[in-house]
Amino acid sequence: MLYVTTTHYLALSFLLFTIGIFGIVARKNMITVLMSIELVLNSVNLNLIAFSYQLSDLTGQIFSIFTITVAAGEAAVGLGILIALFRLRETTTLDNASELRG
Amino acid sequence: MLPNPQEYLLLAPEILLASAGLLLLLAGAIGRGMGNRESALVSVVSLALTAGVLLRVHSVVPGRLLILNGSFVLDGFSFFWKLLVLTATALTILISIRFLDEGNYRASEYYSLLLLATSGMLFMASGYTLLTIWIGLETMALSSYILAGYFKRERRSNEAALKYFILGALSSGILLYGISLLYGATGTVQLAELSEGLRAAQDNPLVPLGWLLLAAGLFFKIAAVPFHIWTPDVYVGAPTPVTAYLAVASKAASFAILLRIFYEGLGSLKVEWQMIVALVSAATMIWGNIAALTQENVKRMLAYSSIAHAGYVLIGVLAVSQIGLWSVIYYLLAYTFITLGAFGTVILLERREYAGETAADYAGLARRSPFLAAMMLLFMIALTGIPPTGGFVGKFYLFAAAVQAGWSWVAVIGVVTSAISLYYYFRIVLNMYLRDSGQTTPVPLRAPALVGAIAFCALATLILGVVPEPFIEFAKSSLLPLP
Amino acid sequence: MFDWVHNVPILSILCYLPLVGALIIMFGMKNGQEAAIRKFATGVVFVDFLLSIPLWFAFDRGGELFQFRESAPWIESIGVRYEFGLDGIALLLVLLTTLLGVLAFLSSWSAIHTREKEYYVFLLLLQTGMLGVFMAMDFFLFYVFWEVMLVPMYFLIGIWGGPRKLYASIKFFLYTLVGSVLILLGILALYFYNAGGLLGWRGLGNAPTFSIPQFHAIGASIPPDLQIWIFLAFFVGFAIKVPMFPFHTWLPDAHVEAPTAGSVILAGVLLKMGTYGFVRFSLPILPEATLRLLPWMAALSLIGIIYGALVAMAQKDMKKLVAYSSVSHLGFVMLGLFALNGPGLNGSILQMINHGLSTGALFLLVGVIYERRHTRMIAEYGGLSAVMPLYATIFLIITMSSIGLPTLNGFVGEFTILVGAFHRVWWWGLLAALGIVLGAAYMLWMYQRVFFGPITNVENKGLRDLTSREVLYLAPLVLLCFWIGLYPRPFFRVLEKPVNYLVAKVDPTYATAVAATAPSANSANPRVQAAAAGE
Amino acid sequence: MEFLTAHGADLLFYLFAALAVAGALGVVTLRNPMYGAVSLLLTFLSVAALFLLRHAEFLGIVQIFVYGGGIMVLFLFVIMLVNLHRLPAVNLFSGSTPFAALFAVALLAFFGYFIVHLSFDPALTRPEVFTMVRGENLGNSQAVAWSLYTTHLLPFEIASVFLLIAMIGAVVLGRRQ
Amino acid sequence: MRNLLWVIPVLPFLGALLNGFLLRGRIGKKAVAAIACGSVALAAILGLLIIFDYLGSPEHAAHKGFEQDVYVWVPSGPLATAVDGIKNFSVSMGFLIDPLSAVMLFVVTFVGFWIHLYSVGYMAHEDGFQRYFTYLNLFMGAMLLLVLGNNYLVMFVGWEGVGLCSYLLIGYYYKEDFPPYAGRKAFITNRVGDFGFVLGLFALVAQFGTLKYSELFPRIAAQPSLLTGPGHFGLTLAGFIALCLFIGAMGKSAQIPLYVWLPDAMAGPTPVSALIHAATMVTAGVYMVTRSNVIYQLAPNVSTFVAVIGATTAIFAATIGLVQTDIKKVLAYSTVSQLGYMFLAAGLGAYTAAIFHLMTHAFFKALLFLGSGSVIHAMGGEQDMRKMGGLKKYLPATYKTFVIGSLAIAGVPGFAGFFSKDEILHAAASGGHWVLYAVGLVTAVLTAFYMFRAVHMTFHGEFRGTHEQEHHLHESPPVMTIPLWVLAVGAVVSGFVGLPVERLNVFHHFLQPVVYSVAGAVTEEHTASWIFNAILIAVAVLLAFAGIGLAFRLYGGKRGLATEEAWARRLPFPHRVLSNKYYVDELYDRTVIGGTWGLARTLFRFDAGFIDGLLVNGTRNATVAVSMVSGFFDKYVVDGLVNLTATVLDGFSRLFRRLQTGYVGNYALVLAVGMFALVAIYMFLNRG
Repeated sequence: MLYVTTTHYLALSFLLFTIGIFGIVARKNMITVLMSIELVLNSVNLNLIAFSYQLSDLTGQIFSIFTITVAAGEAAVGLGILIALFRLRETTTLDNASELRG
Repeated sequence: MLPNPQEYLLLAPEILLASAGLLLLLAGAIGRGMGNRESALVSVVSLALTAGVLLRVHSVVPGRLLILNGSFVLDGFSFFWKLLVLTATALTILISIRFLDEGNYRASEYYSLLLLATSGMLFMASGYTLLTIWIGLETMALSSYILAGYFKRERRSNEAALKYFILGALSSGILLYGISLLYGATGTVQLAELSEGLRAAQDNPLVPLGWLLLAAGLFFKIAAVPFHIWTPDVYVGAPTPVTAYLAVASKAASFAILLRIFYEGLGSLKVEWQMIVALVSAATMIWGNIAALTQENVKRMLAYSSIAHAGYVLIGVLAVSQIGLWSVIYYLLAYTFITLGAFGTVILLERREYAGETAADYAGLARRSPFLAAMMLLFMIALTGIPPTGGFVGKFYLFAAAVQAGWSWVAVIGVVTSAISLYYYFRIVLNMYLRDSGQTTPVPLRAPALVGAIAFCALATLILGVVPEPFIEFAKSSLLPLP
Repeated sequence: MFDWVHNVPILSILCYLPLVGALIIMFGMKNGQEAAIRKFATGVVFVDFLLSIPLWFAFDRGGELFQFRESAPWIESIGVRYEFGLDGIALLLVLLTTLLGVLAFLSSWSAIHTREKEYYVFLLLLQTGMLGVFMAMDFFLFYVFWEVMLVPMYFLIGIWGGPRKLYASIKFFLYTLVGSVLILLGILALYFYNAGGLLGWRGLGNAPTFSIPQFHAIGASIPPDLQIWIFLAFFVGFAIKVPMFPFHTWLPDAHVEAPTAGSVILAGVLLKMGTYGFVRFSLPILPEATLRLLPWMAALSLIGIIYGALVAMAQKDMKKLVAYSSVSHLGFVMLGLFALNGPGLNGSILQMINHGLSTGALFLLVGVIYERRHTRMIAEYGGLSAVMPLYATIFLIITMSSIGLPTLNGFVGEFTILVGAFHRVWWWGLLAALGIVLGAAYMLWMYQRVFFGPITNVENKGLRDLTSREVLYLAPLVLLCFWIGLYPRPFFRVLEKPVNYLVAKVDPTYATAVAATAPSANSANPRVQAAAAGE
Repeated sequence: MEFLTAHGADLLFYLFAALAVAGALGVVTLRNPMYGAVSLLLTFLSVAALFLLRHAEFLGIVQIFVYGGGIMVLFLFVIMLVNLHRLPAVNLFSGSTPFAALFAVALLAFFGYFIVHLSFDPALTRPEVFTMVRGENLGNSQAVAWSLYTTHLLPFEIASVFLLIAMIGAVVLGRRQ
Repeated sequence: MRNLLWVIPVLPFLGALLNGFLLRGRIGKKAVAAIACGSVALAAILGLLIIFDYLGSPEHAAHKGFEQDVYVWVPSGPLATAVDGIKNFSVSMGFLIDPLSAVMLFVVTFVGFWIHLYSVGYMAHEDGFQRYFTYLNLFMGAMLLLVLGNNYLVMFVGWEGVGLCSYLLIGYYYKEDFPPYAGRKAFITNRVGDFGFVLGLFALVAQFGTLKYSELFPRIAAQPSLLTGPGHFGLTLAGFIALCLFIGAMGKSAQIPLYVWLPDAMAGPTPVSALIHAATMVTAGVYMVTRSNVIYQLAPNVSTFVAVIGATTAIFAATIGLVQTDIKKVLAYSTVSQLGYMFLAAGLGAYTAAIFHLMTHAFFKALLFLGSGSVIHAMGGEQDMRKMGGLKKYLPATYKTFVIGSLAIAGVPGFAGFFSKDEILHAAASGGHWVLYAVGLVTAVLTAFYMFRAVHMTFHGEFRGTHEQEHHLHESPPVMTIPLWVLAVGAVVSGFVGLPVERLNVFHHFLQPVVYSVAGAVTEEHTASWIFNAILIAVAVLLAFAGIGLAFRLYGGKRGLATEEAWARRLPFPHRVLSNKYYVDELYDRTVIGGTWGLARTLFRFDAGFIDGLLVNGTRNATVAVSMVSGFFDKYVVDGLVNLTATVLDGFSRLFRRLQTGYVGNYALVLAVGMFALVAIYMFLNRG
């Protein structure tokens, strides 16, 4: 039980994934939501690395490099959108941006 | 293993397009920058060049060719989608010109982003590992987020970008998580190997979870229920040409990878995903059509309609047959022209004297601009699936595929909902032809590129409906191997 | 003299001439030139009508079942061909369409004053669609025309209709579209059964095709349960169009709101498409299902006959009354079809034509006074005989034709239908004959209230009798009513082959027996005890 | 001590896993985004450590550099930019929080159910793969680099386009006009 | 000559075509009259020539009719008949001349011509002179088709055609309210009868696949088993067909219960009443039953039914006739009564007697109607006998002929009615049907009584009308009185063709070939002694005189009106019942007509409300939650399926829109739940 296997990594990744999704769904502040997205991507990376180790295959590591890259790019664009939002509405609360509905 | 450098030559179309995007960006940054029309011209020309190079590349490639260590495939299937995407982008650019004129935003970045997004789509169409496909997808998605928020001083545009971004990132996370699980189960992300690996890993519980999460991510991109939830808001909020681009090019590219992954990567799970796709397809057709019934905003109505059409196309996907594949191809081809045409008409009516967004704005259009009304009528007829339009032939093939494959119940839902769709499509027609507005001033057809694009779309819609045979022949050469 | 029609693609010419006319009007004529547009459009349909006349003479009564065939590949990959052809049934319906087309156009001259250009364009498009439906010999092609025709009709009702036109037009469109998409599914099932396998059924493995004769040929080999499914799919589609009893509610609205020409074409031709669908597809392709569902079909037809007549009786609006009478009349047609014997089929096909003529004429007639008084309420009239004697006479003739007076067309159709129905199940004939009594009641009651009695409304005092243009478009109908009533033989002659073909399809015992009986034989037949005789 | 040497790596896993979860929880619960960012940093670093435990040395460093150095700084900048005024004292959580919590619990329960059905054989792993390049043991960075520039060169190239777009996007959206 | 048979019906049609269309409104009244009367006269002459030609022909010698199929009319197609297997059922436009048609042809053309002629005078001052003659010619054509057709369908054409003309002519005074109503009533009542008629035809077709007399009757007569099999309603096939045909006859010949239209039909011009509602059209039922005698012979119970209906109608109408004060109504009920007499005969199997009475009746009833027309003409349209009286001196010719007619109908020896009526009573008595015989006798008395009541009230006593009317009283012009005299002669001599002596009964022998002797059928034997005959005759004659005498006693001289009032005073209840014609019209109104109408209105409400109706009034803005719970029963169940669907769709649409909240968090939740749902559904589908 104590002996750490890929299953443990998987469990941790599930946990981070769930927490991340919870954050995206539940939080109002866009900055926190962006951070939660990073949590989700980290959980993916954990998976990839764990499987990579399990399978003795480098692809997982390579893949996670790209994941990190994409995470960075998305963070940049996300923060850009955030700034635009802030300029328009003087707030970072998502609930204010709900004019489009129905 | 180092790839043979000559293989990079085969990437010429993609490289060309990406370089064009970059050049455009640079040109826009130098001095006062390039104007709207010039940028659009350059973009269209580069798209045409890309298409030309693409033709050349495919003429030298025999049948199906895997290059770059199995991460990139050149086949008829990718060829079709690339051409489709290039065409859609070109038309999008044509309908953007006037819109940008009025929006007062820098044009060169806009076109540059469109081109770069399109290059992402080209990679999607040809990608043969999940990694390549995904990174192509992200390329497309990231540009789309930016494009949706491009009119950043407009509250709605910003809101659309924000929603699109957050939900897109979440879905991307889900998709990626699925990929990671599949990787865990098989140790590969290359589709052919994945297919092999899955056959070996029948009982691995990672597999179903993996492909389901992957499917969820793909469904998000094609806006299938319940992952469609972003669509209406984003479509309404985004600048209209961008909406058209999302509804057409982005959706087409997403269908391309959906087919590629499901057929080539998950082929051994066919029986399992067929059922899920059937349910999603049914739900999508029902939800999309019914939700559209009470929409007053035309863009929102078209958004729901595009959701519904994704449901129709899924019918072709789940049939897993020759006719199913070509029906998907044919349908998306027709859908591209119809939808672009419809959005083009909306753009032409937008702003200034016409708001163009609520159905009531169309009242009496037949008197004010018989041309526009006739065009819109044609597009609405086509969307409903009434002959002699491409929409009908496409739907015909889709339902045929379903009936042949034994998915009659999905076909029944399809035909019934498409009959229901008449109600909301024809509400616009009703407003145009059957109602009178007080105004009688004619609508000026000022933007030649826009009008030309609309006319082209209309012509294509008709041709697809009357002489489908050449296009079917083309579609037939663009098939995937069946699982 | 008329042999030349065999050397030209006459059917395509007939079918697309109105389309070409529409395009010319659309692109070549301006909104200001109403008079020219009117004359040009009418000229086009008149030429179309003239061109259709040689068909009648060139049609070889004893020859091939389908004649004037045109065939070209269209969508080869799935076996769709562009095929036109006519059998006797379609020939009659095509002639009816071209004739009523001319009359409808003529009647529009004075009725339509707004957006005339669009009006004539849509009317011409409608003409093309209708002709195509009757001429198509490829199921796919048929379906294309079937749906295409909905759009112009929608506009005709929706733009030039009465007060509730918006509601009526979309109702018409939705109803028929729901029906037609189900037809599409049925077509697909047939297609795949013919070509390969379908669902649990082992298919036939023929070359994929949508050819109607091919479907006829394989009809009998389709397993019964599949036949029933396909039949039901067709049924909903065609029954809505007919309309049969529970699907009829679109009809009164559409009729009442449509402009006169629209009503004429709607009643005269469009409704026939439903019955034509049954004749062309349901019966010959799905004989087993037809036999099994016979009681249900007959029940709906009978309900339609009596229900339609009773509801017609309660109407205050003339057009609505005529509309409901259509429900009743089409009930007769359906009953005759499902009698599945010579007289029943002959009668019901002839009755399709009859209904087109007499109901078309009735709508034209109602249109005449509507133009003068702008009301269709029966109560607004009374005593018109005194001021419009000619009108009253023609109206009377048509009324009599509609209620089936001998020597007029309605009688020949109704009588043969009833003979057939009685022969199939005797109380079908009994109940249907009740409909005739009711028919006389509501038509005559309307006639009396409109034409007899003192003139109570001063506005009616100065009504003008028929103008020569009105006489011009009514006279052909009256003459035809008499022709069919007095000497219907040419029509039966045209129908002989297709009807025998149909009967043999549905009931194979006929096939041998009919072959054994020379057409002229009256007695001295071999005593064939047909299975159906005892029913 | 023997226990520690025998299970040192395992204990470290638990430690960092706990820290990562704690950080993640901090992100989604703390009111002030500044504290949230610090929690996120904690998670990033813990995950980096976990990478190291799985013989992904290069990735661990990249994680620290890119996330800890790049992304975190970006976040902090933006937080400072927009937090000039105190955030209004409104609810942290949106209306869908109860559903979200419920859903999270359900998801966890499902994952728990899923996890117990999984088993991986640790004996199959051959960590030398992560350092071998053409038969030579050159270390993880070289191995990753070799793979990245040969087999996975195409995605790498596309990633450049991607980053270009990200750059344009940040500029386009962030720029004042 | 016989080959011109088809021309006979065409001639009047030509007349109608000329007057009605080609020369409509372009010629004067004289020309109109010439065309109309001329065409009928030509038909009559041609008819006579053809009759004589036929009498000398080999067909007649062989006891067959001469047939002529002009063209194939309705070739309906193959049909599986019960006796011949598959057969092409086809009907020709064909004609037949045989003794029965010959009699009918003569009666129709002869009486018809004189009535045409009379009409020229009668209608001289009416509007629509040309229209009148168009209809009248049309009627003649149709009637000739009826009697000359060689198959049931051609008969039916005439049958319906005369119905139409009757409708038109009853409604001739269309500017008033009542005549059109009466016309419609006649037409629709007839349609009820036709309903039966066509059913009978269908049954024949289903059995034999033909409607031609010459293919049906000889064959049935030779092989009765073809029709003695089971039919419908528990009758034999013959019984079913006979009953159906008789229902048709009931309508056309105004028998109980379908007689109600005939009295109302008097709203038409009087010559029309004479021609259509006395002499020709109404007797078509008798002709049809006689024509179908083979079938009736095979259905004895239906024949009895026919006789009973006939007898009942006879006495029933006669009683009503007792109290009528409208001179035409008296004659109308008298006609109904006499038609009942004919059916009594036909039902008893005395077909020749029925036709004999038909013929004599045609003469004297036409005469009576024309006479009454002359009176009405003179009175300026007045029809109420209470306002007449003493017209004898003003209208001598009319008076004389009217009395002759009355004597004939009363059965006074030497006049036509005596012979024909006697033959019928004889048939009843010799067959042992004493009840029917008694009814016949009573009817005869009543007939004699009410006819002479009418004579007295009209012509005797003193004038009771206004001075103005009296001032205008004058005898009709010769164009009207000549037909009266001609018909009066007919009313006397036409009886002598059927003397009540076996050997001398020319008429009986002449018609005999038409009455088939059916193999195995029981036929009534007329083998009574001459004493028996003499007694019967004596009783009948005595009673006829009794009736006449009673009428004189009560209404003679100036007593007329007083008696009339005393009637109502002393016997209020019977008088009221009879005056109101037994309330049959009211009964029909309340039951059949009212019922149909109620049903029609209800169905329409159903149509407009249930099957249709919503979309407009539906709960547009109600949410599905509300409409599902509260609105479900009272709204959806009432409003109907189509709109239910529409409402549900609409509601769902709004629900879906409501789910689109606009909050990103919610959307993310939907995505996450959707992901979870995919997995859950997958697991559910692949469970176990």
